[in-house]
Amino acid sequence: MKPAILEVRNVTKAFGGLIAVKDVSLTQYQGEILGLIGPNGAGKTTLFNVINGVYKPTSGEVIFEGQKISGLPPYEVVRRGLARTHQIVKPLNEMTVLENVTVGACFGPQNLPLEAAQEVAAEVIEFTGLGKYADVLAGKLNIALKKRLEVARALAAKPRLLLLDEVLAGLNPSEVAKMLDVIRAIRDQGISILMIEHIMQAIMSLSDRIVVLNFGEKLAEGSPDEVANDPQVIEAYLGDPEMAKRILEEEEA
Amino acid sequence: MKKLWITLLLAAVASFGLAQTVTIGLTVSKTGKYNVESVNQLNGIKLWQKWINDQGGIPVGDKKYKVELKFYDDESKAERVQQLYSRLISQDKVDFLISPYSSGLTAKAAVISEQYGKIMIATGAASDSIFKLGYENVYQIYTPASRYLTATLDMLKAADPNLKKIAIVYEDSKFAKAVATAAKDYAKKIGFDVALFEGYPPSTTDFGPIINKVKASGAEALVGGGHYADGATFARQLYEQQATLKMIALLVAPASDEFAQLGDAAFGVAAPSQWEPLVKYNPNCGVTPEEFVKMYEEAYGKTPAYRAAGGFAAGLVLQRAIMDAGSIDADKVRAALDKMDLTIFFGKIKFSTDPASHGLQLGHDMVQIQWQKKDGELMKEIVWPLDAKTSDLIYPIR
Amino acid sequence: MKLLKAPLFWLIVGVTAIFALLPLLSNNITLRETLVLSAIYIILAANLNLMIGYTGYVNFGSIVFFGLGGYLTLWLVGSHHWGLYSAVLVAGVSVSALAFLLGIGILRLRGAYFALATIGVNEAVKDFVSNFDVWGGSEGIFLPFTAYKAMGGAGKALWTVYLLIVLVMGSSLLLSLAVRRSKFGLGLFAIREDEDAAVVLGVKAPLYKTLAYSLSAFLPAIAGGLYFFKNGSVVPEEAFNLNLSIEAIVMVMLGGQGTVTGPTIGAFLYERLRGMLLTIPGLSNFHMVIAGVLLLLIILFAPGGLMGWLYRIWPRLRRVLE
Amino acid sequence: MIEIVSSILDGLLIGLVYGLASIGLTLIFGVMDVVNLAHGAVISLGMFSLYFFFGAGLHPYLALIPVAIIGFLLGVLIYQIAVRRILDGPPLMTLLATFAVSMIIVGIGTALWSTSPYNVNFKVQTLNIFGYTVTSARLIAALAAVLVTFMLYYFLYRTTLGKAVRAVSNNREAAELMGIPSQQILAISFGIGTALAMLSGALIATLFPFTILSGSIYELKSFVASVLGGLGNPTGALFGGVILGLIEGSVAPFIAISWTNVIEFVIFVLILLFFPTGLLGGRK
Repeated sequence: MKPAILEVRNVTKAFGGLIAVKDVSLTQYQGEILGLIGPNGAGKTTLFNVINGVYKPTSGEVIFEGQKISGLPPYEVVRRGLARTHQIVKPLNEMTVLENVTVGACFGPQNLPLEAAQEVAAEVIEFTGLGKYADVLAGKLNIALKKRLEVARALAAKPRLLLLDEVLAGLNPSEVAKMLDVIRAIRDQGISILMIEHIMQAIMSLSDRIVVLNFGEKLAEGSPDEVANDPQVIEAYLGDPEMAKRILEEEEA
Repeated sequence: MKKLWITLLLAAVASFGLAQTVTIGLTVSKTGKYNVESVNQLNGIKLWQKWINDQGGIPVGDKKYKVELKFYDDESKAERVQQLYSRLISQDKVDFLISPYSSGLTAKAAVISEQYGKIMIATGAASDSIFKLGYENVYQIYTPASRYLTATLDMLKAADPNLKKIAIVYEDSKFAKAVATAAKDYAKKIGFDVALFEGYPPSTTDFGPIINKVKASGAEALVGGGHYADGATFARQLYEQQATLKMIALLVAPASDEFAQLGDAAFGVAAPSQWEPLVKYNPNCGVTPEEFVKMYEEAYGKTPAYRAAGGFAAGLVLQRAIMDAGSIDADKVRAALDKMDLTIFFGKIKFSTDPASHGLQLGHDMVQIQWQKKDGELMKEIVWPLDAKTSDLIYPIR
Repeated sequence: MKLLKAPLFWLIVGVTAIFALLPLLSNNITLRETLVLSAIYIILAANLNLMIGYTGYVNFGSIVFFGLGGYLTLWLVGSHHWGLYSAVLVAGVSVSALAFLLGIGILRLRGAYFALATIGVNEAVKDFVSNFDVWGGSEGIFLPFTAYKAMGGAGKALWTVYLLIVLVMGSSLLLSLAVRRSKFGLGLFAIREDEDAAVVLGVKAPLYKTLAYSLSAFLPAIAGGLYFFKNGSVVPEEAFNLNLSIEAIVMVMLGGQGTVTGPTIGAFLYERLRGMLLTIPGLSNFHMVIAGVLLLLIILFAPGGLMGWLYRIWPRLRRVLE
Repeated sequence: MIEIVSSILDGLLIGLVYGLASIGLTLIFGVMDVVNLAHGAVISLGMFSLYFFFGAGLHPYLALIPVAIIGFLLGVLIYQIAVRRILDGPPLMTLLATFAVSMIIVGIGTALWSTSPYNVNFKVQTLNIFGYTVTSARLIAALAAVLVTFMLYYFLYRTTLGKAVRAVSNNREAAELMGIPSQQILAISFGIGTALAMLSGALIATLFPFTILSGSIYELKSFVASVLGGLGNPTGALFGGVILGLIEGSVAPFIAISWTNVIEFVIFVLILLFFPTGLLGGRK
């Protein structure tokens, strides 16, 4: 087994009386794609926010490459080699696509000077298929391109671990297919990926392992097959009618 | 043809010789916060110009210099003043300068006038500090701030030798603070106990906290104030909140005619004033106060306030210095100003020649006015100095 | 230096040279005194733009730097007999350091809260200085005439000060250009667009904002020192005039926030416009109203200001004028 | 001792008027996240409206009614012209737009009425309560401030329209889904906020002389009071105003008056830094 790149140890995050994440532990190994699934409100995005430093955990800790990163601000976490995308896209609207991606390259772990960062950004833009939009203002892109921009920005930091938060949501099938190609290509570069996804087919086919969260707690963990057949998981999703419907639809397809 | 040219040239030279002019430059706050005061001052200066030009101009030897005025609007703004005084000197080539209204603007103008060695008569500027910076060409007409309230305190001492505790409450602005600080020193010197010495912010409208402190201090008389708005409000609230004081003397506000609008709250309030239309000075030069008031009323249809008188006085002093010097040469005029010791309709004029305070006004004194009632009408009366008074001081007032 | 290849760099050098040479060669002091006001406005607007336009934080109290610079300079020159050059430098550095410390505190606030805090800071400093007797309290500081004599007489001193102000103006514009083209600037733009996203991308927002705030204090403080030295005196109401602060915002908005050339053009236009309105009889009382209507129209219909509008109809211009 | 008590009493009374002034500011912020920089200019307009109604022969306290109506209409107008279009833009835009409105109002006011002080001259009685001197105008102004606040509360919590205002304030999108016409509610809220500012200006005019610029002093005090009580929280604003008045009243006997402003602004900045939601807790 490869060494762990990320360890989440007994992390709890509470907002006042509301406990969003409760005593969650998980381990991600180098080079793998780890899927994080769960019904709406299960605490997936909150967990991402704890991992990359947007929130401080109420208790527990996050270890990245053997060093504790919980409690560090997000910009320190990126500099250690852990980048992320947002579920709700956050493009820097009045800046061009190239400038957006350059920000990622500039302030990542390599701390590149501006010109070197621009070169890296140009490469990443080509890699993610945004080449012809380089000089377009980010605010003018459609949603699919904005999602891809999120990925490109995070990737430009040359991270060793990438957190992807629902990069497929809201895309049409052909856009989904393109994005899946991008994600596979990223993995092929040796970058570990931790991803939240609702599109079951996609996450089942991509992930090496899957962790399931429900009501802030870890419900199950294992290979896609194990998880898909776990009665607890099915029950949890059945509690979420919308999700259950989605699973059914995908199975029909 | 050649002959004609020579004739024309001679004619031109001759006419030039006959109609010599001296140009005086200044800025006026036609807009902005000093608008009213500054325009009054300009009216006084213009009246002087008309008066002297009607006599053919300023007599210098056997020639006469017509007076020409050159002025611009400074918008009551410091940043305009330096721009415009530079223009007056370098582009309009004026011979002499008169200051803008207010100490603040005058200080800015002085930096410019001084670099060119141009003489500037400062009127409407009562600050002492401008004259302690080592300037050599600025001459002050007004009684400086340091002596604004000293005569008021003398008057109080004369009215009630037993009174001890006084309060000095001033607007925390440049002018009023300078006046109050000097008044405090003088009060102690002549034996008063300054029970409260305190400033209030210039925008104050609620004097409640201050009045509470005045009451708490046990002071029996109050001197201070600042400008018109705060002074009028202060007087009104002193009355409303029943502060029992034997004398109240405030800067600026009571000296203005609008102060009568306060009604009962105005009664008994005293003020130092640079000049009043009723003063009885015996000038040894120029016009008498009565003549000035009459001329002014004919020209503008209203009684002149002290700012207008200060404007006329500035012109008169300059005129006299040019006459004494027998020339418009700056060095000679400066020497004449340094030597000057006059009484004009505005009062005494004598400048400091000490290098540490050159140009500071030493001769001129404040008169004291008090709002009194004649047949139920509020009237402004001169109560001090005794030889200039129009009525006796009412004391105590409450 | 890549900067030297930018056409705008040479444009800035050229404009600065024109400001310096035009009155100098014609020995026209009136022109000098007119241009000095434009230069001061440009300095205030250009540096304010580092906060408003580049970082997206509305500083309503930027004038506090200008005023403090003036006070420190006049105090050092007047009471401690320092030379002007060392005094303005020390004033610039100290005010900048002070802004850094202050920034650590108030830059934790965002949006309207930050804007309100900057008003509070300016008013607190003004009221404090009005009571601070070391600086003359409400009477302010008056410079003895000997201070000018030390620089070869007032005539020469005022020329020197003018050229220095023009130099500070040129430096302000170059600073705007350099920051815009730097990694630091990129980080600031990211903060302006979305601070949370910027932080996640690795921008050290707390440090960057504070540095921008501190940087935007440096040149205005020096300019304040020079300007009040030229005036010969400084009093609280002139030094910490909140209106001038807000006029500076109007200039930035008029020209186009976030651009390099915009605030300069805005400042110049505003100064001219104000002067024009004041000289038209009947309008002189309404210049505030007209400025207000102008500001409102810009905000409602052209939030990018003049340059933003020009760049939209002629995008190539952005490459040249930035 | 008696001076300290009367100083604190004065502070309390004037604090209630500050409170009324800041409720208008905080209401608008609470409902639409707009810091209304035209607040001070509107307060000045309230002062002048009272002056002219009084000049026309109306009793000053009766004149409060037309002043409030004018204030409401003016507020709706300001909202429609200057605020509506940019409500969803960056906060800078609404700050600057309301500031532009302030420049326009103050500019017109200066041109019409100059910056010289005006006075509403009516007979004021001086009351002696247990040896403390209080003018009747101060007492009435404070009582009027409390009364208006109660009326506002009745409106917000007991009327349908008021409940709609609170719904839009909590969550505009949700309110729209429930069929509440949010644009109208926003306009009405801006109108009420402006009316409250005009009313406080009118009450201040019964106490002190004023100029077109006077409003800015009370605008700054409103900021301080609102922030003390938590921006967006009307009860907090009244409370903040009283605290502010009490600070002014209670420090006055012990330090030079000119330091009060320094203390106020330092408190203001400190509260913003350490209690950004105010002492009572803000809306969020």
